[in-house]
Amino acid sequence: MKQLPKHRLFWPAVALVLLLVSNVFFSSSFFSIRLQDGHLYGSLIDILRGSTPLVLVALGMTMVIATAGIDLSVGSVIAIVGAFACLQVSDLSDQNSVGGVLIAVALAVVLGLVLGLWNGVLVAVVGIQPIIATLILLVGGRGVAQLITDGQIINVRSDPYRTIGAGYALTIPVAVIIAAAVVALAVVFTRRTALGLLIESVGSSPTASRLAGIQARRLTVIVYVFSGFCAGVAGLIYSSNISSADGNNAGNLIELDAILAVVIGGTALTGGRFSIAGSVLGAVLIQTLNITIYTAGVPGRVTLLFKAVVVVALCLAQSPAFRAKVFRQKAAVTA
Amino acid sequence: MTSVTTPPAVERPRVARARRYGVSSRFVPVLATLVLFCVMYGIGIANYNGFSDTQILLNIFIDNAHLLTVAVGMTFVILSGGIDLSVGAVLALGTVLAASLLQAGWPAVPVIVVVLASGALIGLAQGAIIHFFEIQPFIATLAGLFTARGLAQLISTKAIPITNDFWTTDATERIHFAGFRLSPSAVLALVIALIAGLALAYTRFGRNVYAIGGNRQSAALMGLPVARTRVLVYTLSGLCAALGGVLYSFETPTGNSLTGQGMELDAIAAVVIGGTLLTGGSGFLAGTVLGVLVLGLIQTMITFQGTLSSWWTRIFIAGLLFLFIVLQRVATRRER
Amino acid sequence: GGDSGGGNDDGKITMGFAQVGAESGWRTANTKSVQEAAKAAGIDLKFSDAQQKQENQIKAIRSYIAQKVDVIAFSPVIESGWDQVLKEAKDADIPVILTDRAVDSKDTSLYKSFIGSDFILEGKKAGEWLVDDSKTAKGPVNVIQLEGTTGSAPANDRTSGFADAIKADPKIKIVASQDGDFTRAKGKEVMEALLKAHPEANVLFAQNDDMGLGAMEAIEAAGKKPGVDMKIVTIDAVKDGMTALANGQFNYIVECSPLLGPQLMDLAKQVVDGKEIPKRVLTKETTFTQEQAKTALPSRKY
Amino acid sequence: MRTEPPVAEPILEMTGVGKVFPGVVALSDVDFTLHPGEVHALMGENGAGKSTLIKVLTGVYDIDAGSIRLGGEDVRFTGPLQAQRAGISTVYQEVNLCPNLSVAENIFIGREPRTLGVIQWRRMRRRSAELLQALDLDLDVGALLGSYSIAIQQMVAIARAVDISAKVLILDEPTSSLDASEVEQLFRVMRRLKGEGLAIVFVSHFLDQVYEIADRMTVLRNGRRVGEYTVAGLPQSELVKAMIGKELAVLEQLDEQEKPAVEERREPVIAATDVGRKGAIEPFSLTIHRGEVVGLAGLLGSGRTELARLLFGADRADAGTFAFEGAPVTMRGPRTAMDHGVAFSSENRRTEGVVGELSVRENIILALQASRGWSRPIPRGRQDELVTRYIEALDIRPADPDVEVRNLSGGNQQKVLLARWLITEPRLLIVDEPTRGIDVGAKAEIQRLLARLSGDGMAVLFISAELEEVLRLSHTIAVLRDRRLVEQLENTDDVDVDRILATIASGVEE
Ligand SMILES: Nc1ncnc2c1ncn2[C@@H]1O[C@H](COP(=O)(O)OP(=O)(O)OP(=O)(O)O)[C@@H](O)[C@H]1O
Ligand SMILES: Nc1ncnc2c1ncn2[C@@H]1O[C@H](COP(=O)(O)OP(=O)(O)OP(=O)(O)O)[C@@H](O)[C@H]1O
Ligand SMILES: [Mg+2]
Ligand SMILES: [Mg+2]
Repeated sequence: MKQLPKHRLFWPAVALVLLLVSNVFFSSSFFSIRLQDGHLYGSLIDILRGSTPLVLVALGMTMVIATAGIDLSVGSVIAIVGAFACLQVSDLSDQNSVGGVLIAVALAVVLGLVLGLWNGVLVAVVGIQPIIATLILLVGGRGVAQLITDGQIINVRSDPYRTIGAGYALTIPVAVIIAAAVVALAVVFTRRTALGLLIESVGSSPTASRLAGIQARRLTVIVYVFSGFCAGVAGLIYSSNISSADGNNAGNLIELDAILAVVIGGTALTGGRFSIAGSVLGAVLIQTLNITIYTAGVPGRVTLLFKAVVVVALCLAQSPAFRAKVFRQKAAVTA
Repeated sequence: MTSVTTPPAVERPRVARARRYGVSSRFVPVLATLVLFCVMYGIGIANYNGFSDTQILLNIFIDNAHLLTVAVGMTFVILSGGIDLSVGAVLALGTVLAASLLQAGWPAVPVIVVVLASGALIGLAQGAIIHFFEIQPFIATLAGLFTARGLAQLISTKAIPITNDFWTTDATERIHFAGFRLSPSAVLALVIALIAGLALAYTRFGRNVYAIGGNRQSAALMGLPVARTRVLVYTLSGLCAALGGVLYSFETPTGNSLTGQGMELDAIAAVVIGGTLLTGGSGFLAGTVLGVLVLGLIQTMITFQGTLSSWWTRIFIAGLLFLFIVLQRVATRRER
Repeated sequence: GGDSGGGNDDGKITMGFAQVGAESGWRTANTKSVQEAAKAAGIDLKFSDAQQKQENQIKAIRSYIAQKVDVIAFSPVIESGWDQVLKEAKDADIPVILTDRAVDSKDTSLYKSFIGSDFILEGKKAGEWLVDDSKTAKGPVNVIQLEGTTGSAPANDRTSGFADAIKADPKIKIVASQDGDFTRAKGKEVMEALLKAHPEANVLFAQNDDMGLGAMEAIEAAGKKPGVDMKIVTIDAVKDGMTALANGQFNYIVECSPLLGPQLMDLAKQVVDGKEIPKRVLTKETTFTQEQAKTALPSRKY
Repeated sequence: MRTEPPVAEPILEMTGVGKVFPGVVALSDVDFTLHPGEVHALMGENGAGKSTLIKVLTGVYDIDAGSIRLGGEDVRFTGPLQAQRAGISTVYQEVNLCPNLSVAENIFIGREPRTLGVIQWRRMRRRSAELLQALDLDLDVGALLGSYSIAIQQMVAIARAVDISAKVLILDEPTSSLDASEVEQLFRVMRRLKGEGLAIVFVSHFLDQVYEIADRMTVLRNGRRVGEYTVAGLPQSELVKAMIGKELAVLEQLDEQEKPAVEERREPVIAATDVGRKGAIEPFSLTIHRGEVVGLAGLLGSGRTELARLLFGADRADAGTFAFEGAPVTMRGPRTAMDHGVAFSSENRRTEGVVGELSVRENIILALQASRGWSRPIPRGRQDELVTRYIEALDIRPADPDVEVRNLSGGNQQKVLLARWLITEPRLLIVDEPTRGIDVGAKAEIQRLLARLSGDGMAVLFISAELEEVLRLSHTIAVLRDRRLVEQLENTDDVDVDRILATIASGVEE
């Protein structure tokens, strides 16, 4: 029991619960979930559904960060993929044709992979520092997205496409199912195979890993491709949710939230050990924080301060050094 | 058991002299940046009317005095192996604070002092949190970003115009020489860069920054004042950002909580383009100055181009950045 | 004066136009209008995009001065802080025309004219419609307001204009007001949360169409009928917004027209010819009800 | 040469020192006394707590129990900086310098010569060159430290500490990768400092060295003090017994131990022809056969490590060809070598060897897993079996496969690294300083292991600064000098240390 607070996900979990509970003061029906038009409806569902793009992006980011990299371009990838998919769908003679939408979605996902590959090659093959390598796509990608949309917001009126981000299957939001599936896939791939171990090794010591025969270059490319994939799927969900693609604003600044989620989840930016569960928790936590800000009616001008306070408090609570220094929890280590 | 082997009587060869990278190897990235900058400048001259005017070059300094100042602070942070995301927000806070104090009727000097002090204070707080509570710099300074911008918005969400005489006259008076113009801010920024460069090369503090960036544990075991240096580095960055805010408000006499969004990335990009490694411990301030010049040059070329739509502007910037970085990388590449 | 030379000697007017960015469909329409009008008027346009940064805009203007254009036009990112660079333009004898947003310089000789909309007035018009519409309402009128990006001029002005207007009727109350960042996604997300926190709300005031459109989806998802269960007032009148209005999903739109290109080119020609021009030109704007939208929609350009 | 135990007041007294890490009691009730003008050896097996004692003393770790008196006053340092200011300078076990700074700076950083606060680079470079001269090192002091081999870095660290030392000088395994002549240089300096009244703490697993330089020793076992002895009063066998807690038969056998007969060399495992790399090593040709142990001999910086790295593909050769088992192969990197059964344990275990953040288990299976590819994970059962086997075989302590490797003592990390390569069952094992920092017992164990493996047909390329060790194990000895392979000797009875040293010195080519 005493060990519980030492678990690295203990404090984020506490923060999540606190935030959720605090909402009740502003919205008495916060925890109520009812069935409406044949699907679940309630604030908790909103949070889950609303957090899916961030969960996905944070998932890809986790892998990238585990290799001691960083991917700043995720927001732009979201914009590009969303724009591309919407353009394809809007060009369909029948926007409601499931086949046409599926093809558009598949192409868009491939585009996400390609963008990830671009980053991966710049980092692993050309050898550019990740932050700068992905900065190129961050800057240029949004231009590409706007090029695709011609600076306009592309609207689609396609029910199959709308289903991805705003639809429900078996009363559950489709977006949540997709995100859960990708997360599960990532867990299986990293923990049931040796991928996770090799990534962690490359992240904590690239030289030692190379000399142990790990093909760091290939792995690095793979994680960036995966990040591109995650951002691409997030882009689909994002644009489908509002049935339109906004090249300029889609996914703007999401990279910061994603990195924040990863760090809150216990993965260090210096690479090495990573925790997928932690990142998911972190992403949901951030979304909950946003929703809490709306629900509690925190005025726009103090929103940032509010966020700052929560982030600092959470990081300090998580920091063993802080607890040791401030609460003098010294000794008592004899296990 | 025999005692330890003694060397034979023959003259023992000395330890082989190590292969050297050559003195200049450390300067290769900076030199590459310089050469590429010149090439790019040449391309500009060849393609655009009026580009060869030296004033264009000076304008880059005038336009980017604040960015240069911010990037100087960032150089210290990155050299020490950290990162500071809060600079853009601190700069914005600086402008808002200055504007609101001036609006309240404060005279110029105390306002500048207060602004600089508050920037330094934010930096100090970040440094302390990062070092003593072992919070990752990225996150601590992200929280710093939220805080600084939040404070700026708390002071005023509306832009506050600055009408103070010092701001509108003295500080913005152009310095004329040989037919060219330079702003006092630009001169100040260059002086600061020079001082910072010298401090990095010729003071203990500067060398400690490099050592800590190279290997923090080792630096601590070597008995270097790691805590003091790290905290100071962030304090300095906060100070530079606030000063950047003051310089910025000279050029655009207004306090606006939305200024400087994304400036942290510009500053980081400038530092890294200048050949400094983000992992810390390697790089020069001269590189940072070059990095700022490169970014400014890209911007200038775009305005000269003048036919780019909004999105092509972005793609063009990214393209130039890409070309530049890849060429720089190829130029400095060493085989394993 | 027009004799300050020009980038080229073919007698064509050269105009440097420093746009804010391409942050919305509205802005893109604005850019297009300027570009097309310039072509039509035979003006050589140097266009630059500031990516929503004042510093970039200043750089662009400075570079136009260096390139010795005949006239400079720009939409200021924010109102203040332009004196220095405008002074430089004045020193170089290059006339400046402001578009879309004003600057707050004390020295009004720094620019020749301002052409654009009045954000406060837009907020006011929205509020006035609501006051008018609420006359018949029995119960309280509970408004959710989706603001634009915190700190931006339109957000500030529309908020205050709206607040001013609804003071006239004590029945009208703003129950929640949140930053929706002028985007659809944010508008939807914020509205989802606010609908649950404030089930009593029956009016939405969105400070642009996009947020209104996003919020509309949230309202539908909550099982309410936009335009009926929840009245929606917005500003801008972009095509998607007008369509929603015509469909009865929105109730009222205050137009904020981006199409000021032709007016701008006229002014530019006059000013280069050395003619006196008015200090302030308002864009031709109107408001739309559902009925008006239906008739206006087919001829809308953007 | 040996002095009597000094009669003066102790300069340093540690009493009842205790230190606990989560799950491990590293030190418990340890007393340690140090007198001015003595060299005091700290002895113990890997993981006995020597380094921890030093780190507790210098404030790297908080002390959990006990007290420290320096010069008669109670002290408790909060970090190496304070310790340094109080007159204690330390060379920690792993090289702890900054590779991104020049050699001169590494010696002087934190105390650079200054005028009016401005660092005098020229003076600094001159003085560091002088300091290194005293250690018989002729380096380019302006070059980056990271461009030098680990052994030279160690010498630089020593030069720094020696120059700083005021009252107490602590050397934690300073000689682990030095060769005999460097050790002799170091000892010369130590004797001089001792003569000047300095107190020196010396840690080494080379018993010979301890007996040569030390006056007294304190023996630790499992974090407890076994006792304090004068060197004269404790024969080596007794010392080993004190350290290990039992007689060590192996040690006596070691000298007589027969290497497997030099067998017929029919099957070459690897053949390198005219392989070289500019600036690192001149083109050389070397063939290693099944069951053969080839030892590399040479001085510091003679290019042994560089040669080994080329054979493994760690560095790209810019000349020459490779053939594995007779078939020519293009070397593309470590993976090519590994695919042909080559294993390489680097001398620089901290940055090129173990992955500190990973557990012992993960570190051990890392290379095997890498060569299987990520899609074929080693089943947990098999992992357990392999890991347990080697933890036992190499006596890795603590014997817990799930501790992070960075929390292991230096010697135990080295064992983990060896285990990593042994489980890949290589056809050629390249070991660069495999016994670095390993205690007497384990060293003997490792040597026996290597001998047995070669007997089973494995080829070994063995690099060690300790020539005796090379001689004892190798069938063939390749001598390097100035980054050139100058001679390959058959290790027959008439080859001895002096003969090799003479070859190195003269560089005769055949
Ligand atoms: N930071 C740490 N965290 C946890 N355990 C540690 C840590 N440092 C050392 N230990 C443990 O403390 C014990 C003593 O280690 P120490 O490094 O002092 O050994 P040593 O005597 O120096 O050995 P060697 O000869 O191998 O260097 C070992 O069991 C080691 O695993
Ligand atoms: N990465 C490098 N860059 C530059 N020079 C290097 C590098 N690695 C080694 N050297 C130098 O090359 C020479 C050969 O070094 P190497 O490590 O092969 O020597 P060695 O015989 O193994 O000696 P040691 O006992 O020092 O390891 C040395 O002078 C060393 O300083
Ligand atoms: Mg040790
Ligand atoms: Mg070596």
